Amino acid sequence: MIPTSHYLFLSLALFTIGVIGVVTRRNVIIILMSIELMLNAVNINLVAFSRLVGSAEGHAFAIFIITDAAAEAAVGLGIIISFFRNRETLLGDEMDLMKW
Amino acid sequence: MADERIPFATHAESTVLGADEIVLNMGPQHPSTHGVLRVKLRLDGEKVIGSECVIGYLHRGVEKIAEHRSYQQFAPYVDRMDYVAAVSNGLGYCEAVEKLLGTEAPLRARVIRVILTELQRIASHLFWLGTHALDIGALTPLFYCLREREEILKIFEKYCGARLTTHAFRIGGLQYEAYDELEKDVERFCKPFDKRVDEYESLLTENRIWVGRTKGIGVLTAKEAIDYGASGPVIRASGVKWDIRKAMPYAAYDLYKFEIPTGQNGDTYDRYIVRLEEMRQSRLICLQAIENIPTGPIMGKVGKVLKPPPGEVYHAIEAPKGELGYYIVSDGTTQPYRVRIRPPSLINLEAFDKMIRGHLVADVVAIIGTLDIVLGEVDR
Amino acid sequence: MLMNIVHYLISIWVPLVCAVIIVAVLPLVAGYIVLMERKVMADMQARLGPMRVGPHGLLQPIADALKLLIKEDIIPDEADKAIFWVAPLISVTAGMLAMSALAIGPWFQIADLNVGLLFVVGIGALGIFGIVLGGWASNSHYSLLGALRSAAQLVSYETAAGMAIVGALLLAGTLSTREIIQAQDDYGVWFIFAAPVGFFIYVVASIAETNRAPFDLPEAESELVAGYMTEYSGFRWALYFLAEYTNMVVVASIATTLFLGGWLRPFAGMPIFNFLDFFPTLLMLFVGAYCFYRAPKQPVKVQKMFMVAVGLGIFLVGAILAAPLAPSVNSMLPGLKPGLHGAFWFLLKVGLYIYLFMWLRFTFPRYRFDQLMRLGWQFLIPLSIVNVMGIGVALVLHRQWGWSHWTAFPLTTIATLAVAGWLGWADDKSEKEHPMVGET
Amino acid sequence: MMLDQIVFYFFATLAVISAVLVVTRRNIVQSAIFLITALLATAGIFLQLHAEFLFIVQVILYAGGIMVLFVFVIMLINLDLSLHQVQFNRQWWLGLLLSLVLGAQLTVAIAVGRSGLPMGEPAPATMLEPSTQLVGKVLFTEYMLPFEVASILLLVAMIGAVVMAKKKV
Repeated sequence: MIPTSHYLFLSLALFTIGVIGVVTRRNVIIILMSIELMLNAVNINLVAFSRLVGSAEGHAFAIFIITDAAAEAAVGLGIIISFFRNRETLLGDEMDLMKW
Repeated sequence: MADERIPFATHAESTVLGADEIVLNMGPQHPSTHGVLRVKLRLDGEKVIGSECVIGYLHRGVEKIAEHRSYQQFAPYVDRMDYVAAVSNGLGYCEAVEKLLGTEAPLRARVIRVILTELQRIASHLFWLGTHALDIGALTPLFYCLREREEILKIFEKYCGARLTTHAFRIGGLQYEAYDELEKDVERFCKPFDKRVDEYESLLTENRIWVGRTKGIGVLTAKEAIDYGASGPVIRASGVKWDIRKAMPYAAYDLYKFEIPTGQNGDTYDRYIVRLEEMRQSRLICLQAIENIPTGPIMGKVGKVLKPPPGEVYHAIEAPKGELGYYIVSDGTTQPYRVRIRPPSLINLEAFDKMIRGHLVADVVAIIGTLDIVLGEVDR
Repeated sequence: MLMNIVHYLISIWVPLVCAVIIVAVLPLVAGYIVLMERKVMADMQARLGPMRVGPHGLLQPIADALKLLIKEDIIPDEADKAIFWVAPLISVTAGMLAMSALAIGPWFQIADLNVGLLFVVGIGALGIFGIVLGGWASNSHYSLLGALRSAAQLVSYETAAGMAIVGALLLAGTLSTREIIQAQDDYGVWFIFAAPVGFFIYVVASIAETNRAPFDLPEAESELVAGYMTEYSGFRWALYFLAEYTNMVVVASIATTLFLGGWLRPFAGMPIFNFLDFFPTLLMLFVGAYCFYRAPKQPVKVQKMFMVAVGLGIFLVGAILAAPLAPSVNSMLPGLKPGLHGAFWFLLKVGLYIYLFMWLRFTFPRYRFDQLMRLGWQFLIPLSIVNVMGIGVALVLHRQWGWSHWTAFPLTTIATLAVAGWLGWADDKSEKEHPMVGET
Repeated sequence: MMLDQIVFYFFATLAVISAVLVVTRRNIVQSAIFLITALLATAGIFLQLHAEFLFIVQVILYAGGIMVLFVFVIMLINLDLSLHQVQFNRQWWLGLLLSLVLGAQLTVAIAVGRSGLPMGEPAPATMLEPSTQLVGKVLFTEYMLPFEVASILLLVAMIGAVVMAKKKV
C-alpha cells in the first residue's frame, strides 16, 4: 500500500521543479512547459485525494485543469508565435516593451 | 522607436515561420520536375510569390554540333531533343532542309510521315497524361497510358527498328518502305483507341479531386499566351485557334479533315481536356490517312551529297508540344552555317512564372506537368 | 477438469500469448499487407506485380525485410542523432500498443479496458510524435515540412474521426471493445446501418490519419520527395513503414469493432443464415484449391513444392475452422467456435477495409493541402457534429418516445445527409468566393 | 501488492527525472520530449490510481493534443538561434533559492500534516471501478455549470489563439 503522502511528495517535487523552471529559464516556451508541469503536479494531488476519499470529484477537477491547460497552451503559443514574428526572439527577459 | 524593428531573417534556411519570405529550391534532383529542371521559388508561407527556372543542366550543344555535321549526319541528333516525340523532331528537320533545297518529298512519303507523326503525337500526349496524373497523385492512369503507348512504339519498331529515337525520316522522303501490315497495325490501334481515351476520362475528368487540383490553376489568358509566344496545346487551351497544321499546312495535312480543339479558361484543366481531344483528332487523322496511302516512290530526287544553295529558311511544324521551328542558314557547303531550333517546351516554360504566381507550392508540379516540357528539348 | 485448465489458461496466459503473437506476427502481417497492396495495385493497373521471389511473389515480404535489415543505416551528419534514432521506435511502439485493447475475436484480446476504444485511439495518436520528431531530427526541409503537414493533418482529422466514433459510442453506451461488439449483437444490426454517415466520416478521416492517398500529402512524392522519411534508410525506414501499416490495421480494427460488428458473423442473430458458418472453410478450400491449380504451372520444382505446401497449409486452416462445426467437438469445447470463427470474421473485415483503402489509393489523385484542410474543417467536422446530434435525436426518439428502430434511424440519417448536402454546397460556394489561390 | 508499488515508484521516478530534464535541457525539442515523458508517467500514475478515464484523457489531450501543439510551434520557430543563448536569466540563483524555500515549506507542511490525513486503507478500488461512468455522472450533474463554463473557456481560448497567431489583420 502506498501512503497518500507519497503522492503528495511526488506532486510537490514536480511542482517545485515547475516553479524553478518558470523563475529561472529565459525561453518562453520552456516557461510555458514548466507551467504545464505545475498543473500536472496539481492533478496528481487531486486524483490521489480522490482515491483516498473514494469519490470521482477529484477526477472532475482534474479534467477541468486539463481543459484549462489546453486553453492556456493554445493562447500562450499564439502569443509566442505573434511575438516571435515581431521580435525574432523567444527570450522572456527581452519582452520588456509594453507597447510597440 | 518604430525604426528599431529587428529585421526579418531573409535567408531560407534560418526559419520556417520567422521570415516573411523563404526561397525553396526544387530540383534539379526532384521527382516531379521532369528531368533536370531547377526551379527557385520565392514563397510566402506556402504561396508562391515569384519563381525562376534554372535551365541548362541537359545542355548538349545540339545547335553547335549541327555546324560540324553534314545535313544528313545531323538528322539523328534532333531525335535526342524531345525524346518523347522523336518522330516529330525528325519531320521538322527533314522538311526544313527540303525547303532549303527547294524540293519536296513525294506524296506517299508525306502521307506515311503524317501517319507516323500523328501516332507520335498520341504517344507523346499519352506519356504526358500518365506523368501529369502521377504528379497530381493518380497512380493508375500512368500504366494505362503506357500500355497504349507501347502499341505505338511497337509500330515504330516494326517500321524502322527503333522505338524511342527513331530517326524515321530522311531528307527527301523515307528510307524504309512501309511494311506490309502498317495499315492494319495502325487501324488495330486506332479503332478502339477512343474507348481508351474515354477510360482515362472516366478516371479523371469528373473526379472532384482532379477538378479541384486543375481548375483555375495556372491560368493563361489568350493575350498573355500570345504575348509569351506560347504554342501548341498551351495556347489552344487559352482559346486561340492556332495550329500550324491548319495555318500553314505541311506534309500532307491539307488532305485531311480534323478539328482544332480549344479551351476557354486557359487553366490546367482546359489544357488537359485539349490534349485529350487532340488525341482523338490524331486518331481520326490516322484513320483517314491509312484509308488511302498513295502509291509511288518514297524518296524524292536529292543527291547523295547535299549542298543547298546559300540562303536561309525557317520551317515550323506542330509538334505535340507546340511550334517546333528550325531556322537553318546555308552557306552553300555540305554543312549548315547555323542551325537555330525553336523548341516549344522552352518558349512555353517562359510562361511558368506568370502561371505559378499566387498559387501554392503543390501547384508547382501541376503547372510544370501541364506545360508538358521535356528537358532535352528545353536545354538542347 | 478440462474447463478449469482452460479457464486458468485464459485468465493468465492468453493476454501474454496474445501480446507475443501481436509483436511477433504484426511485422509479418504488415509485410504481407504490402504484398497484397502491390498485388492489388498491379491488378488494377493491368500488370502482374511481384512474381519473382517465391511463386506469385509470396516470399517477397521476407526478401524485402532481409534486404532492409542488412542495408546501411545512414544517419545524416547534421541530424539530431538521439532523436533521429528513437523516432521510428515511437511510431511503431504506439501502433503496437494500440493493438492491445482490440478484441480480435472473443478469445484474442490482451486487455479489456474500461476505456478500451479511447485507449486505442489515444495511444495510436501518439505515433505522431515519431513522425514529427523524425522529420525534425532529419534536419532537412522536406522532412520538416512533411512532418508538420502530418501533424496538422492528424490533429485536424482526429477531431472528425473522434466525433464519428462518439456517434457509434452513443449507440453502444460503453467504451469497452468487447461490450461494443456485444451491443451490436443485441441490437441485431451493425452500427454501420444505424449510423452510415458516421461510418463514412470515419473512413475518410481514418485514411487521412494514416496518411494514405488521396490524403498522403506528408509523403507526397511529387512535392516532398518522401516527406518525413526522406532521410531515413534501411531498417529505420522499414520501421516507419511498419508503423504506417500497423496504424492501418489499427484504424481498420476500430472501424470493424465500431461499425462492422467486430467478430460477429453477418446476420449473427438469425439462425436461417447459419449456413454462413461454412463460409470460412469454403473460402479456405477455394484458396487452397487455387494454389494446387497454380502449382503445376510454376517454372521450378522448388516453387511447385512451395505452392503445394501453401495449399496444404491453407487446407489445414480450413480444417481447423471446420472443426468446431462438428457437433462432438463443439460440445467438448464450446468456446472454440466463437473464438476461431470470430477471429476469422474480424480479420476478414479488417482485410476488406484495408482493401478499400488500397482501392481508393489507386483511383484518386492527391488533394492539395488547403483543399485537405478545407475538407476536414469545413465539411467533415461540422458533419460529424451534426451526425452525433442526429444519433442523439434518434436515440431519444427510440428510447424515450418508443419509436421503432426502422423509423428513427433512417429518418435521422436522411436529415444528416441533407445537412451533408447543404454543407457540400456551401463549401463549394465559399471556395468559389474565397479561393485560396489567385493573383498576387 | 508489490506490483502496485513497483509501478508507482517507477512512474514517480520517471516523472521527476523527466521534469528535471525539462527545465535543464538546452534544446527545446529535447525539453518537449521529456515533458511528454513526464506527462505519460503521470498518466501511468493515474492508471495506478484506478483513474482510467483520466489516464486516457491525459494521454489524448495532454500528450496527444497539447504537446503536439508545443512541438509544432517549436518546429515552426527557429532553433539554432536560441541554442547559443544563455539559458538562465540573471536572477536564476535567487529564483532557485526561493523555489527551494517554497518546496521546503511545502515539504514541511506535508510532513507535519500527513498525520492528519485519514490513515489506513483508502477507499476500496472497486468503488471507483467504472471510472468513466463515475466521472461522467459527476461532471454532468454536480459540476454541470463549471463544465459549460469550461467549454466556453475553450471556445474563447480558441478564438484568442487564432487571433493571436494570425498575421497582420
